Amino acid sequence: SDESSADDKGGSAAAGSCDPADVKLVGQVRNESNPYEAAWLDGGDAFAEGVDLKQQRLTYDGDSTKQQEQISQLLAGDTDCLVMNILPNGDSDTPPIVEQAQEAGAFLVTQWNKPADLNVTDYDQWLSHITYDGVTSGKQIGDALAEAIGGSGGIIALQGILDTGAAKDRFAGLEESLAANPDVKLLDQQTANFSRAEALEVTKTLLTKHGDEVKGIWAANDDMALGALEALKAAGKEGEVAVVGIDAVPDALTAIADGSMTATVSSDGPWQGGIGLAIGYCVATGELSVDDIADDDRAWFAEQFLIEKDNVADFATPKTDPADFECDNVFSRSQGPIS
Amino acid sequence: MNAPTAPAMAKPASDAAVVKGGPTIGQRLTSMMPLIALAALLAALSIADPDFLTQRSLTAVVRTSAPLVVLAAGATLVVLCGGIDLSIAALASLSTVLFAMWLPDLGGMTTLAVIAAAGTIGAIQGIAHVMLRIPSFIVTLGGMSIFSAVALVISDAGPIRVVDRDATKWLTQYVGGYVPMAFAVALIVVASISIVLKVTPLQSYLTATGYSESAARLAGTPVDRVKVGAFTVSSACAGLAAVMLVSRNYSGSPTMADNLLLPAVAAIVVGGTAITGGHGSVWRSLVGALVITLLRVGLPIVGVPSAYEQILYGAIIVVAVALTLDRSKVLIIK
Amino acid sequence: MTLTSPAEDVDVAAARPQPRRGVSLRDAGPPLALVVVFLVFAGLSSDFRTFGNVQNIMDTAAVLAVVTCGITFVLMMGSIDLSAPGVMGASAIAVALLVANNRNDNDLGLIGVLIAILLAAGLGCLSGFALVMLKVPSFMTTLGVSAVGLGIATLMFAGVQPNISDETLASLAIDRLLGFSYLTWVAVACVLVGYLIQRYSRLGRYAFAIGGAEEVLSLSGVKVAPYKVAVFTLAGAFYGLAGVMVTSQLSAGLVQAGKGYDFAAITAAVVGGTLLTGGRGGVLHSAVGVLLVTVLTNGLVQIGVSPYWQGGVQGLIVVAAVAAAVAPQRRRNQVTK
Amino acid sequence: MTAPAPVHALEVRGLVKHYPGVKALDGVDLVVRQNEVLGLAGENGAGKSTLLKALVGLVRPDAGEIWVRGEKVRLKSVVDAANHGIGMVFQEQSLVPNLTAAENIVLGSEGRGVRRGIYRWDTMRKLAQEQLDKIGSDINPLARTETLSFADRQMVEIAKVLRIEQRSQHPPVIILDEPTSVLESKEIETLFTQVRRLREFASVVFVSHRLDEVLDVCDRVSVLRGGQSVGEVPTAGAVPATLHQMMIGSAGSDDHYHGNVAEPSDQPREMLSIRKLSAKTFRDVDLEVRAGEIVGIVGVHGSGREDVCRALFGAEPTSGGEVYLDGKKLDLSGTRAACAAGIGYVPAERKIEGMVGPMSVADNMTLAKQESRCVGPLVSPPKQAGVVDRWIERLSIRTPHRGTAIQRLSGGNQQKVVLARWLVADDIRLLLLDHPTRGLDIGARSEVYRLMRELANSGVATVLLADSLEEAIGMSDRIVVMSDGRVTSEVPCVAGAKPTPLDLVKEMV
Ligand SMILES: Nc1ncnc2c1ncn2[C@@H]1O[C@H](COP(=O)(O)OP(=O)(O)OP(=O)(O)O)[C@@H](O)[C@H]1O
Ligand SMILES: Nc1ncnc2c1ncn2[C@@H]1O[C@H](COP(=O)(O)OP(=O)(O)OP(=O)(O)O)[C@@H](O)[C@H]1O
Ligand SMILES: [Mg+2]
Ligand SMILES: [Mg+2]
Repeated sequence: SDESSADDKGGSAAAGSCDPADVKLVGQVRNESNPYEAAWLDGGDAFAEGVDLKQQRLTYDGDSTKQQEQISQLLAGDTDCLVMNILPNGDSDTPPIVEQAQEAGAFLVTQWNKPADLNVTDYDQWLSHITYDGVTSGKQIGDALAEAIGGSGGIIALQGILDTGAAKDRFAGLEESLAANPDVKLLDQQTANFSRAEALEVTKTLLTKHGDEVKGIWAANDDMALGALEALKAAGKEGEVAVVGIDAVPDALTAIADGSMTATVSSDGPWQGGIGLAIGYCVATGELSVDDIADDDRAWFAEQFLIEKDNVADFATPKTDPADFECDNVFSRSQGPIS
Repeated sequence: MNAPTAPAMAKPASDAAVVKGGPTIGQRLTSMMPLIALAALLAALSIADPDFLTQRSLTAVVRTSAPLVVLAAGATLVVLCGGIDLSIAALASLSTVLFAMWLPDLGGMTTLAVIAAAGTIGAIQGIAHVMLRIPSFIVTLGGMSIFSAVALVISDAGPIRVVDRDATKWLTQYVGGYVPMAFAVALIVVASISIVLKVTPLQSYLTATGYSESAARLAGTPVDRVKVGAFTVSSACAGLAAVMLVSRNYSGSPTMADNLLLPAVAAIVVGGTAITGGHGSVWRSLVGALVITLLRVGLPIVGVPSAYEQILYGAIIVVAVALTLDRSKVLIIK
Repeated sequence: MTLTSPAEDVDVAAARPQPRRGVSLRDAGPPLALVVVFLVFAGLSSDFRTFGNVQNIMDTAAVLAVVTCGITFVLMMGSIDLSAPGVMGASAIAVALLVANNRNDNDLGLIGVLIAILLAAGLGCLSGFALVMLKVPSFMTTLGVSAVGLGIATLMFAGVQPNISDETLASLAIDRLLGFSYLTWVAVACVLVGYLIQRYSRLGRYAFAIGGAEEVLSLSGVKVAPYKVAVFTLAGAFYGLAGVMVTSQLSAGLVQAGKGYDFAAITAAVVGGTLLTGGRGGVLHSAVGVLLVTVLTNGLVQIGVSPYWQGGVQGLIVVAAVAAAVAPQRRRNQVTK
Repeated sequence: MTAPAPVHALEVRGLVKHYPGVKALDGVDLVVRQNEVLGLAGENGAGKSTLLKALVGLVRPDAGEIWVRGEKVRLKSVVDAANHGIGMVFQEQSLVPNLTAAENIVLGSEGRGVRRGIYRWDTMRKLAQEQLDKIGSDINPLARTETLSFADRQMVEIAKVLRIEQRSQHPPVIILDEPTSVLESKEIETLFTQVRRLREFASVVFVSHRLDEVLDVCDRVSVLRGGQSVGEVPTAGAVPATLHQMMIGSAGSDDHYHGNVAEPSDQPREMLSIRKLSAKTFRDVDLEVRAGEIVGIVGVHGSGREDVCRALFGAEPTSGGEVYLDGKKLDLSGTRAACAAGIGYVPAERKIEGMVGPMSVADNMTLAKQESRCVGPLVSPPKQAGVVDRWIERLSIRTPHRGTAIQRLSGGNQQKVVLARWLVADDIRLLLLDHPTRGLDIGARSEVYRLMRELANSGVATVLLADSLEEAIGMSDRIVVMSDGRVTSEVPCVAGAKPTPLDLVKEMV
C-alpha cells in the first residue's frame, strides 16, 4: 500500500542486525484486568528481564479500533529492532497489524486470532503465529463433560465472543464431541462473551428454562465456567451439574481441585507472553533467521493439556521456564502447523 | 403593506445600536480554547516522550483520528439541535459489514452506496424520533442494538475480508506525501458542513431548535425537518467513517466501530459544544476528536501504564471541557 | 380597571383549570407495557410462566434495580450519569479485597462493605464537585469519573483475581427468603428507601425541583450546588452497593463488574417514564422500567430467540414501549430532545 | 456618613450598574418610606427590574449605597435580602412547575415544614394554606404548579413573597415587579386589596406599565428614565399623562388606542373565515375576520380563546371544522404551513414560546421570515443588518447591538423583537396576537397599537387576545366573546360606537 510514501523504510533490512540492547519489546493484550492476560504480560516481563530489557505493556480494552490506533502509532515511532508480541482482538484485526508491521519492518508475533486464509509465510516480518487448537480443546472438554455426566443427558453451552476464531473453533470442537457422544443432548447455547458476569445471568436463565434436564455446562472459557458455577450455587445445584471450561485460570484450577469443576484445558498465559517476544528477539538479534524458521513453525498449535482432578496439581503454579525461551527451542511446544 | 411611519415618540435607538456588541476578548479566548487544550496536550506528550513529536507520528495521529472526526462532526449536528445520536458507532459497524458484502458486486460505487444506505437509516431514525415523539436518546439507543443485531446476522457474527482493496486504496494515500487522504476527507466533510450551515438559514434553524424547540416551532422553524436532516447527516457520516475503517482494516466486522461511541461524544463535548444543544460547531468537534485521539493513542505510547492511563484519560477530558465550554452561552450546566 | 370588577363573578364561576390533558396517562404507560410484555411472553413460552423463572427474573433484576435507583435521582435533576461501570468496578474490587478473600488476610466483613460503598460515594461526590466547581456537564464528569474508577479498580486488581471467602457476603446471592435471594430483597429495600428519599426528603424534592427549574431555586435563595453534589454522592453510593452485590453474586471481585450498567440503567429509567430532561418520573417509575427490561431479556431467551437477534428485538421493543407510553400525551408543540 | 433621618424603610443612593454596552442604572436615588406603597414607573429598559434586583441581592451594583432602616447594607443574596425583610415577586414568573404550589410557596424558607431534611407534608400544606388564605385564593396547595393557570401561578408567587413576614422581625419591604401584567381584573382587585393590607405593616414597591393602576394603588410614584431617577410625584391628583411625560421626557397623547384612525372596515374581502372549528378545548367556533379588521376575542380563563389561536397557527391539533384564509383552505397541520400562508402568531408566554433566549436580537427577528435576510437561498449578513437595524429603530428597541442575546433585553424590548419577527417580511396577512402588550410600557404599547392599526389599514386581518377589556375595546373593530370553548356573542365595536367594558362583561356572563 502507499503508506510507504509516509514511512518509507520497512522490508526486513533490519533483520538480524540488532544489538541486543537496542531491541524494543512490546506486548499488547486486551486489558490487565483479567488474570489470564495480566499473567501473559508478566510472562513477557519475565522474558525481558532475562535479556535485561523492559517490555512495554500495551492494553486496548478489547477495543479493535483502539488496538489498530495504538499499533499504527507505535509503528510511526522508531521501528528498527521493534519486537511485537500481539494478541489481536479478533481475526479481522490481524491483517492490518501484519501489513503495518511489514511496512515498518518491525518483528511481529501474533497469537490466538488469525483469518484462516492469511498465510504467515507470505510475510517476512511476521515471524510466527501461535495458537491453541480450539477444536481439539473444545472437543477434549466436551468429551470430559460427556464422561462426567455418564455419557448421556442434557448440557448447555456458553459461547465466547461470536466474532472470534477461538469461540468458533471451540464450539466446533464441542459439536465434534457431541457427534461422538450421541446420547449427550445440547439443550441450549447462548453467548456470554467470555464474561463471568454475563455467564452468571445466562446460566441462571437457562437453568430455570431447562431445570433438571441440565446435567452439564460447557463453557468456551474458564471465566464463563466460573460464572456458571456461581449460578449453580445460587440455584443450589452446586456439584450436581458438571462444568468444563478452557484456559486453566487459577480459580478454575482450584475449582477442579475441590471438585466443583470437572475439566479445563491449559493455555499457558505466561509462556505465551514470553515466547512471542523470545522469537522476535532471537530474529532481531540474528540468532535466528526468518528463512531458517520452518514453514511449519510459522503458524503452529502450541501444546495444551486437559486438566482434570487427577493432574490438576501439576499446573497449580504456572511459571515461565527460561529454557523455553532459548532461541533453539522456542518452537519446542509446537504440536504441528495450523492446518 | 405600506411602511408604518416611525412613531412620534420613538427616540432614535441608533445611539444604542451603534454600540459595538459582538464577542468580548474573554469569549474570543474561550472559542480558541479547544485549540489551546490540544496544543497543551501535545506539548505534554512530547515532554513525556520527545520521539512523539515527529512528523511521522503526527501523521499517524491525524490518520488515526479521521474516522472519529467524521463520526463526531456528523453527530454534532444532532447534539446542536438538542438531541443525541447513540447509534453512530453501531451503524458504522453495520456499514463496514455492508461495504464488505457489497464490494464484490458494486465495486467503485460501494462507498456511495454505503453512505447512502447509512443516511437512509438515519433518516428513518429521525422520522421515528419526530413522528413518535420518542426522545432521541431512546430511539438511537434502540437503533444501536438493532443495527448491531442486523450486522451480526448478515455477517454471521464474523469478519468479512475485503479482498479487492482498490476501492478503498485512495483513502490510504497521502496528499502531498504528508497529509493522509482520510484526514483530508474528514477536513472536507467538516468544512462543507459548516459552510452549508453558515450560508443558509440552517444555522439559525439548528440553533433555535437546540436552544428552545417550542419557540422555534412557533416561529415557523421546520423543527422536524431540521432534526430528520441532522440525523440523516449524522448517519451518513457514520457510513463514511465506516469506509475509512474498512480501508484501514481490510475487512468489515459487526463490532468493528462499536467502541467509538463514547469517544465520539466525548470529542463533541471536549470541543466545547453544549450537550444541551444550541451552542457549538463542527470545527470544535474536529479539535475535540484530535484531543481524544491523542489521549487514546498518545498516553499508552509514551508509556503510561494502563491503569494510570484510564485515570489520566478521565481527569484530562474533564479538565479539557472545563477549559473549552463557553459558559456565557450555556446558562445552566446540567 | 375597577369598571370590569363585575368580571369577578364570571371568574368565580369559571372552573379551576384542570391539569393539562394526559398527565395521568403518562404514568400509566410503562406499567401497562410491562403487563402486556409479560403476558405476551407467558403466552409464548411455558418455561416463562414458571414461578422459578419469575424468581430468576427478580434475582436478575436486583443489581440493575439498585443502579437504576441511583441514576434516577441524577436524571430527575436533568443531569446524566455514565459513571456506573467505573464506580461499580472500583467498589466490587475494593469489597473483594476488604472482606475475607484469597489475596490478603483482611476480614472486615460488613465494615469492608461499608468502606467499599463509601469509596463509591466518594467517586460520585467527585462527579458532583467537577459539575458544580468546574461547571462541566455531568455527561463528561461522570464519563471521566468512570474512567478514573476503572483505573483505580485495575490498580487494586493487580493481575490476580480476588475471590471472596466471606460466608455472609457470598450467601446473600444464594440463600433465599420467601423464594427470593437476599440480594433481591436488598434491591427491594433500595427501591423503598429511594422512594422515601424522593418523596419525603428535601434532597429528593430538591433534586426533583432542580430538574424542573434550577434557576428558580437560586432566586428563592436555595443554594443548589450542595444538593447536586449530594445527589451524585447518593447515586455513587447506590452504584457502590450494586458493585458489592455483583461481587457477592460472582464471589469474586471483577473490574468489569459494572460493564454496560450505565446505559442499561438509563434505558430502564427512561422506559419507566423518567425524563432525561429532568423533573419527571422517579424511583418507582424506574423500578417498573427495570422489570420491563429484565422481563424482555429473560423472555427472549426463554422463547429461544437467536442470540444474534436478541439485542435487536430488545431494542425494538424498548422503542415501542416508550412510543406507547408517550403516545397518550403527544402534542403538536411538544418538545422532545 | 451618617444615617439619614427620618429613618426610611429603604434608601438607595447613586446606584450604578453597567452591562456590556448598556448603563442599566446610572446613579439612581430612591426612597421607600415606612408603610407606603411606592410606585416605580419607567419605559421598557429604564432600569426598573435591574434596580429591584439590586435591592434583593441578585444584581451586584457597580457603585452606590443601599440603606435599610438607617443601616447601610451589602446584599449578597436573596436570603440576605430576605433576612433584611426585603422580598420580591419577579417580572418573569419564577415557580418550579413540577412542584406543588405549597412547596413553591415555602421554597427556601420551609421552616417547620421540614425537620432535619425530612418533609412534613401536612405542616407544609398548612403553612402554604395560611399564605393563600391571606390573599383569599382558593388554589389547592397540593396541586402541581404547572397545572395551574397563568394567573393562579401569579397568585402563588404573591403568597410566596409574603413568607418573608415570617422571616424577619422588622416590617418587611415587598417588591412587586409588574405583578399585574398577567392578571385578570379580579385578581388585580385581590392583589390591590393585598397591597393595601400590606401597607398597614410593611412598605411596598410596585411596578406596572398600567399607569392608572399605579395611580390607583400607590401613595407616591418615582419615575426612572434611562437608568436615572427623573423625579417623584404624589399620586394624589396626578394623572397618567403627567407620569407619562416624565417617563419619556416629552408630551405624549393619552389616547393611545388610536381608535380614531380606525377606518370603517367596509372592505368586503373575507380574509379569515373559520367554519365549525373544534378541538379539545373549544367546539364549533365560527369566526369571520375581514381584511383590515381587528377582531378582539374576550373570555375568562379556560374560555379556550388561546387555543383557538394556537389551532389557527397549527400549534394545536383540531378535531373538526375548516379554515379559509383569503378564500384558500388553510392547512392546519403545522406552524410551518401557517407561516407560509402568511399568518403570524405572538404567544402569551414570551419567555418560553416567544423568543430564543441566547440567540441574538437579529436572528430572533429574522427567524420566521428567513427570506428577509436571504439573497436567493443564501444568508446575506448585510441585508439582515439593514432589515434588523431598521426595525430596531422603528420600534425603538433598546438593545446595545443587534448581535446582543435577546435574553439580555428588558421584558418589553424582548416583546417588541418578537412582534417585529412577523413584520420584517411584508407578506403578513393574518396576525394572531395573544396578549401582545403584556409587559410593555405605554410608549411601546401605543407604538404597537399604532403598528397594529397601520397593518390593519394595509389589509392585514388581526385577531387580538387583549391584555384588558379596555385594550380589547380600544383596538378592536369587532369583539367576539367566548366562554367554555364556544363563541357566545359578537359585539360591534366600530370607532364612535364603542361598547363599555360593562356591556362586554354582561355578554360574558
Ligand atoms: N443581564 C443583563 N445583561 C445585559 N443587559 C441587561 C441585563 N439585564 C438588563 N439589561 C439591560 O439593562 C437595561 C434595563 O433593563 P431592565 O430589565 O431593568 O428594564 P425594565 O425597566 O425592567 O424594563 P421592562 O419594563 O421592559 O421590564 C435594559 O436596556 C436591558 O437591556
Ligand atoms: N384542555 C384543557 N384542559 C385543562 N385545562 C385547560 C384546558 N384548556 C385551558 N385550560 C386551562 O385554562 C387556562 C386558560 O385557558 P386559555 O388560555 O385558553 O383561556 P384564556 O382566556 O386565553 O386565558 P388568559 O386570558 O389568561 O389567556 C389555561 O391556562 C389552562 O390552565
Ligand atoms: Mg422589568
Ligand atoms: Mg391566554
